[in-house]
Amino acid sequence: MNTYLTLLIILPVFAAFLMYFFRKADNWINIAIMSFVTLFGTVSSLVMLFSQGSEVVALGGWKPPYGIVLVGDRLSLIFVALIYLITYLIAQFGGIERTKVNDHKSGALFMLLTAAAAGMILTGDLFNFFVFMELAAISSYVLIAKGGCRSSYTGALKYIFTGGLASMLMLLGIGILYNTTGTLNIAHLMLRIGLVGDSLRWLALGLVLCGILLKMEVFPFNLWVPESYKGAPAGMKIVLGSILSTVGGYTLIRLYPILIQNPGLIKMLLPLALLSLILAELAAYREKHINRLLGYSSAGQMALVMLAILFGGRMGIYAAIFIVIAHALAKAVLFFVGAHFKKSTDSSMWESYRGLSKTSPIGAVLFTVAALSLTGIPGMMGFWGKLSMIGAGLASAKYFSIGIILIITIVEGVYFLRISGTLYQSNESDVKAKASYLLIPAVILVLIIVLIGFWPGCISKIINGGVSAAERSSEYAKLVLDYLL
Amino acid sequence: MISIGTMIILAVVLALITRVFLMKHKLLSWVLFSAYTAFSVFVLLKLYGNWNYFETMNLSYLVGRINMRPGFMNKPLGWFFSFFVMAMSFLNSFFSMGFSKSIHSRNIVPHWLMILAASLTVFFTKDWLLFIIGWETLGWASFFIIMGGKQKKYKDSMSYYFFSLVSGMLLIAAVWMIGIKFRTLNIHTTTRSMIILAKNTPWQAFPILLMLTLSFLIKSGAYPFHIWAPRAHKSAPADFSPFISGIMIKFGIFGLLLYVIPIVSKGYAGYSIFGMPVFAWVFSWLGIITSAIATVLAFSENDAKRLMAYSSVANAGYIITAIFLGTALGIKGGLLHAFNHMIFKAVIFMTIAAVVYRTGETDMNKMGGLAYKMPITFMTFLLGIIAAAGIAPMNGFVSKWMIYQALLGQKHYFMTVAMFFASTGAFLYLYRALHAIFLGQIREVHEREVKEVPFLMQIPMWIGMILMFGLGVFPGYLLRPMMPLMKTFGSSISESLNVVQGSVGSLNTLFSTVIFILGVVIAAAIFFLSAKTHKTPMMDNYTSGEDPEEWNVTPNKYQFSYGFYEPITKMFAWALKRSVDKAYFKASYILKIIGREINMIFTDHNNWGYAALLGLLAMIIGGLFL
Amino acid sequence: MVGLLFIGLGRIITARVQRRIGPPFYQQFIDVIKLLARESIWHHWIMTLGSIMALGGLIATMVHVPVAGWLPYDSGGPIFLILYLATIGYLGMAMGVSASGNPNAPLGIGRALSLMLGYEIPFAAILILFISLTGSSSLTEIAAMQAGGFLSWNIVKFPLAFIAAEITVQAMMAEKPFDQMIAPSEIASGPLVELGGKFLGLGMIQMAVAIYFETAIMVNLFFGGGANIFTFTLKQFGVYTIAILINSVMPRYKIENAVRYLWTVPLALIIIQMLIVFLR
Amino acid sequence: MFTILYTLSLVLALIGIFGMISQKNLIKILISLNILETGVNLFLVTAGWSAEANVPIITGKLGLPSAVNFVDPLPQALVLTSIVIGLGVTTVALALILRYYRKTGNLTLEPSEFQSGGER
Repeated sequence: MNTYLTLLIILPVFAAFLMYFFRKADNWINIAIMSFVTLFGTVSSLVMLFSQGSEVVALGGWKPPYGIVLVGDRLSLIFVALIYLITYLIAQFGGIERTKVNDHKSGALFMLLTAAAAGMILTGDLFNFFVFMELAAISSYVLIAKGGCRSSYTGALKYIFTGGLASMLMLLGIGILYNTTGTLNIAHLMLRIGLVGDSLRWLALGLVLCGILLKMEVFPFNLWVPESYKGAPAGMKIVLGSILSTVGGYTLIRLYPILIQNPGLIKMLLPLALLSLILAELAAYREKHINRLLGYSSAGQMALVMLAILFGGRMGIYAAIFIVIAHALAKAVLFFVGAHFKKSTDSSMWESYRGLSKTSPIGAVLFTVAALSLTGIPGMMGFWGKLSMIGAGLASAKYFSIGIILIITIVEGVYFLRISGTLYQSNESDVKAKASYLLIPAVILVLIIVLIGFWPGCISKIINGGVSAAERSSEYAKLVLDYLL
Repeated sequence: MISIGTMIILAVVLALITRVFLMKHKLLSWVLFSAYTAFSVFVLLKLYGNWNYFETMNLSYLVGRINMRPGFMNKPLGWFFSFFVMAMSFLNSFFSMGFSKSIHSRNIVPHWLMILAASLTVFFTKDWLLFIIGWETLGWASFFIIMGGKQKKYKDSMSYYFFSLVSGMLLIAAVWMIGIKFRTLNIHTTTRSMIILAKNTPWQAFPILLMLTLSFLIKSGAYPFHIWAPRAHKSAPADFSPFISGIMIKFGIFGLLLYVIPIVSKGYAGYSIFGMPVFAWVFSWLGIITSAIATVLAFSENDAKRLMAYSSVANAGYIITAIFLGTALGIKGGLLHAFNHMIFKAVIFMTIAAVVYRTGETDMNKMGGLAYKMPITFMTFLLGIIAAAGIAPMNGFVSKWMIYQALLGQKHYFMTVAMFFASTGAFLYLYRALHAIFLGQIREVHEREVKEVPFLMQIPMWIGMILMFGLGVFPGYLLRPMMPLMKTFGSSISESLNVVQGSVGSLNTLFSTVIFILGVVIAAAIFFLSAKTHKTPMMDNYTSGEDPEEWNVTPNKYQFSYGFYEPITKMFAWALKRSVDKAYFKASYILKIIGREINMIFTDHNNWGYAALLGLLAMIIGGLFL
Repeated sequence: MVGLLFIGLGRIITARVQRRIGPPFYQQFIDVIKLLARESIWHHWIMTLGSIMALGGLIATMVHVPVAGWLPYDSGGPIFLILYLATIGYLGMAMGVSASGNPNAPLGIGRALSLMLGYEIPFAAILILFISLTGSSSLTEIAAMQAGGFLSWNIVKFPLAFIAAEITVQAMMAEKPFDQMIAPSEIASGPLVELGGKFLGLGMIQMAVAIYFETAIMVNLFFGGGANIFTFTLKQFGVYTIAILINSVMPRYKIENAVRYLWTVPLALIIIQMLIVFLR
Repeated sequence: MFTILYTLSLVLALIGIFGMISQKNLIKILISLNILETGVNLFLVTAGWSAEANVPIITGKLGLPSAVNFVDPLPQALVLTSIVIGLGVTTVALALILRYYRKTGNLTLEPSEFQSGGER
């Protein structure tokens, strides 16, 4: 089974190069290649997740503390499965480009991005993480710019500069960590981080977190968010909202054992996350452009995830994982449906979607369900995340944060249902529904959301496994370092 | 026996079916709705008396470390509320069937079924989790019904949804605090634990109780959260307004009775004032203030539905006051009033819906004289407002009398006076509605076009009339089945059919009604034994033989409706000027401004954001030297 | 009957105060009988319904007020029932005249109801004072409390409350300065404007009944009820005389001023009275 | 010596950061990014460097006492990767700036961009 874990990263890269050879051929070959690769990824990661759970591959035969390892434990496999599922849906149904589906250039970049995202999740090495992050970043810069309109370039440039700055800071942090602990292996780092002096640890971790916070779209690093979400092509929006932020969330969850050893850092991050939450959601409250609004909402949701992690404890991690997954699924639905709406009405202002429920009743329902899920309304998946999150906050006696979260949830609920309400208002002008194939993946994802919403028991075992893997540093370290020892 | 869980799932499945397959067949979906509610009433009737009934579902929820299986318990309180929900929905469905042909949104049936499922969940659940689920489902489901696809109604429905969200959030926070404290989310066991907690460490129990109370008060439209009520009622489809007013406002009352009242009355160990816990005292006053303010607001209201909504808020105020008294009589009076209010207010809103059905109008200044064309509707409305104003011999009187008795029994004299104000005020604005809609001059358009509603829509009105009068004469028919319910609140008086016991007196409803009827008979005898009458058209008499047309005067101009209580409104102008509504509007406006400024941070060429970044860096580097 | 007699006598008193002779005391009976015998016009059955409901409600109210401790059945003179049964009478009247279609009628009713909002509050406060003292909402018991001579009457024990009650009853009986609802010069007798023939006859009977039981309540509250029906009626007449005397010399308030007055002066008096009672 | 190297590289990085924040011109921002990158890379190399240590190439003379006193080769590998990545980023950024210039005709991110988003 070892090869599967490697294949999860190698195959997309291979596919990316393969596509080059089919550049003269029809697009369907590209779609077939991408679909096959991503479907394979989804299935194999799910199989691994359900069969044995944990898997460690040491690349090149180097023993773990020295070489690069790929770790597929109960936590990372969940996320790999998740991102592969979403990339599969994008590849099969969405298309990278909004209009012409999948030309080979975007396809190759998309595959690279997939590989990089999977790599970021699977890798057990901090520097390797940085490399994958840059890989993902470069391909996403290009993909955002593929949108071709003015805000695509603006967004991509802002993303490049913010991203470049953040990743350089992260590299600096990695350097300091390596200098002080002598290791880059995350598991090893968990054990040895205590050896570093307080202030240096603060500096190093703070710098490393810069890179992760960029992916999580947390406040000072999320200035690129509105423009990029607005300008990116439809498929890339989903990647930004559902994959890259998910990966960021995963990394923060993974680093939780390290974070928890730094109460000072947590104290610093808590106001940052709250500020990010407030700013993002209030900005969204006012926003009229649907994609920018969804971008703001992503930033807000990721701030929630960060808060849940900072609340800590089993329940906090549980909430974080749940919210990340729920957000990834729901945001993908929203972008799929949003692209469908955009195609139908040729407008991105949500106020012009009035009366769309008559044209595309299913789309309206899907949008509503996903929006309610993000708000955390019962019956949808997001509810359980929010519920656990509030529980975690109250258990750790962070009453102020909980108050803010509750108020912000109300704001969030209002602006999401405002859009849903607009969809259901009657309107005389009749628009034709176009690109209804975009609704197929949305239906699949909504079914998952509602299934889990009504019966969270069906995945709570898996997520609890992930929680155990994330919460106890000993478990992760033992898994990685006992290998071959 | 069909289990409660099955009933809930059935409702959800029916909702899906009607949403997906029966969008085009409105009448058929209403028939399905009607059948479902009838069936539920039947099931519930079989459940009555079976107070040990218990069921768990084969699902398991893991919340935090609490692994729970959702389950349902049959308790008298929940039974009564859900029975009324189902029965009122059943009655309403006849009305809606008649309504369905006209312009009517197709989304009502599925969402209403969702509401029914949610209300069954709320009323029967044994743990807080399902309670929250049901509670929040109510919010969005009714949002879509109230909006009904109309752009102009969107703001009103949003205000409802906003308050519903606030309530839900408060509920979640409170429930979690309970859950963390007691490691279980079972409603009935945590009640006991909370009583003990409140006795031992009141300051730990206090915030939880406060949050729960606020959450429930928001749903029952208490001041200062009342502003959703008139807006939601006004915008809701005419046949859904009875449900909002009759049922939705009572969810808060249910919550209070379920959890807050037992704990406050049994376990409160804090300060007391006038022999009453401060906590309960404050909220009793809040109830009275709610009803007084709603009354004042109703004086100057020109929209029939908004006026009745304010009336509902005022009645919710009485109920809140009564149940917070905590005495057996108070709770009994409050509960009885809640049930009576369900009946009479639903009936009143049905008559308004009938008027809307025929005229398409809710502005009272544009109506008048409809009684001459719609006698049945008029009679129903008349009996309804008699009940709503708490006038003998209708059912509203009995419960209001009990609330007065409870207040006097606890020596809350100021509250009694305030309630007198609200009650007399109710008579004022209800009469104004009666006059402006049904009496006075009929408009020419209405004279030509309006006629009585079809028989199908009359059925619930007839039943409502019978219920209002019957329960006014024999309140025992409702009080007797309520005995097991009252036993849970520590009262075990056996009720007689027509005598109600109060704290400073008793009331024999049968005799007083008989005497009233005798009085009417005497009056009628005097009337009919005296000389004959002959009928003349209305305009003939007081225009003294002149032809009004010559003076360019139409009957419309002879309808006195606008500014009916202007003197009173003038008196309260100082209060109306600073209304809570304005505060809310201002807050939302400020929120929008803030949102715009924040948008600027993100979209302006981002010096702001880089400055923040620099700040973050400074913090990180500064940490190095700390 | 007694009420009609009162009105007749009241007209004489008013006339005497205004230095006229006035009609004979049985004039009111003659009027009623004459009106009932007339053929009258009507517009709609709701008018009939309203008139009958009004008289029926007021008669039912009257039956519940104990007269010299005597009641047709053992209801004990329940105050709340009396208040709310009286309301149905007013509602009936209001409905009947509304259905007459004359805009002056609802105008008068609107004024009447506004005034009602004014006087119900001090009146409720007075009732609460007595209920708190006796621990019972029964008029019979309140009257029985005052047994034992002139000095134990409530008028002596609670003079402030009596003054307040007198002002309130003045408003209740729609006598000046609280006769805005009738205001013949402004709105042509208000509610009664469109009534003629037997409707007006019924209206007069209603007024008589109302005056009767309102004075009866006062007697029960403040004058210790009565040993027999004769003294009781005499006391009622005393109450009515005071009202008429005030009526005959007073001008009329504006409606909002009236309500404001009722909410300040009588209410303040009662609150002072309550403080005196409870603090003693 | 170490302190000087560390400080200088960090100063270089800070200059880069300052340039990124203060400059409006896209090319200048990119240059600042490159300066930052150079600073960080220098820092990493310094971390692995040691004055007394040997080149980490295993030659035939394994008997040397300095066999354990190699310079840490890992940072050099890291820096190599980092430089490559930096090159990629710079290329992509330059291409984007070119596109942006062709589209809009200027080299600064104008705030006028968001005004297309409805009333404000």
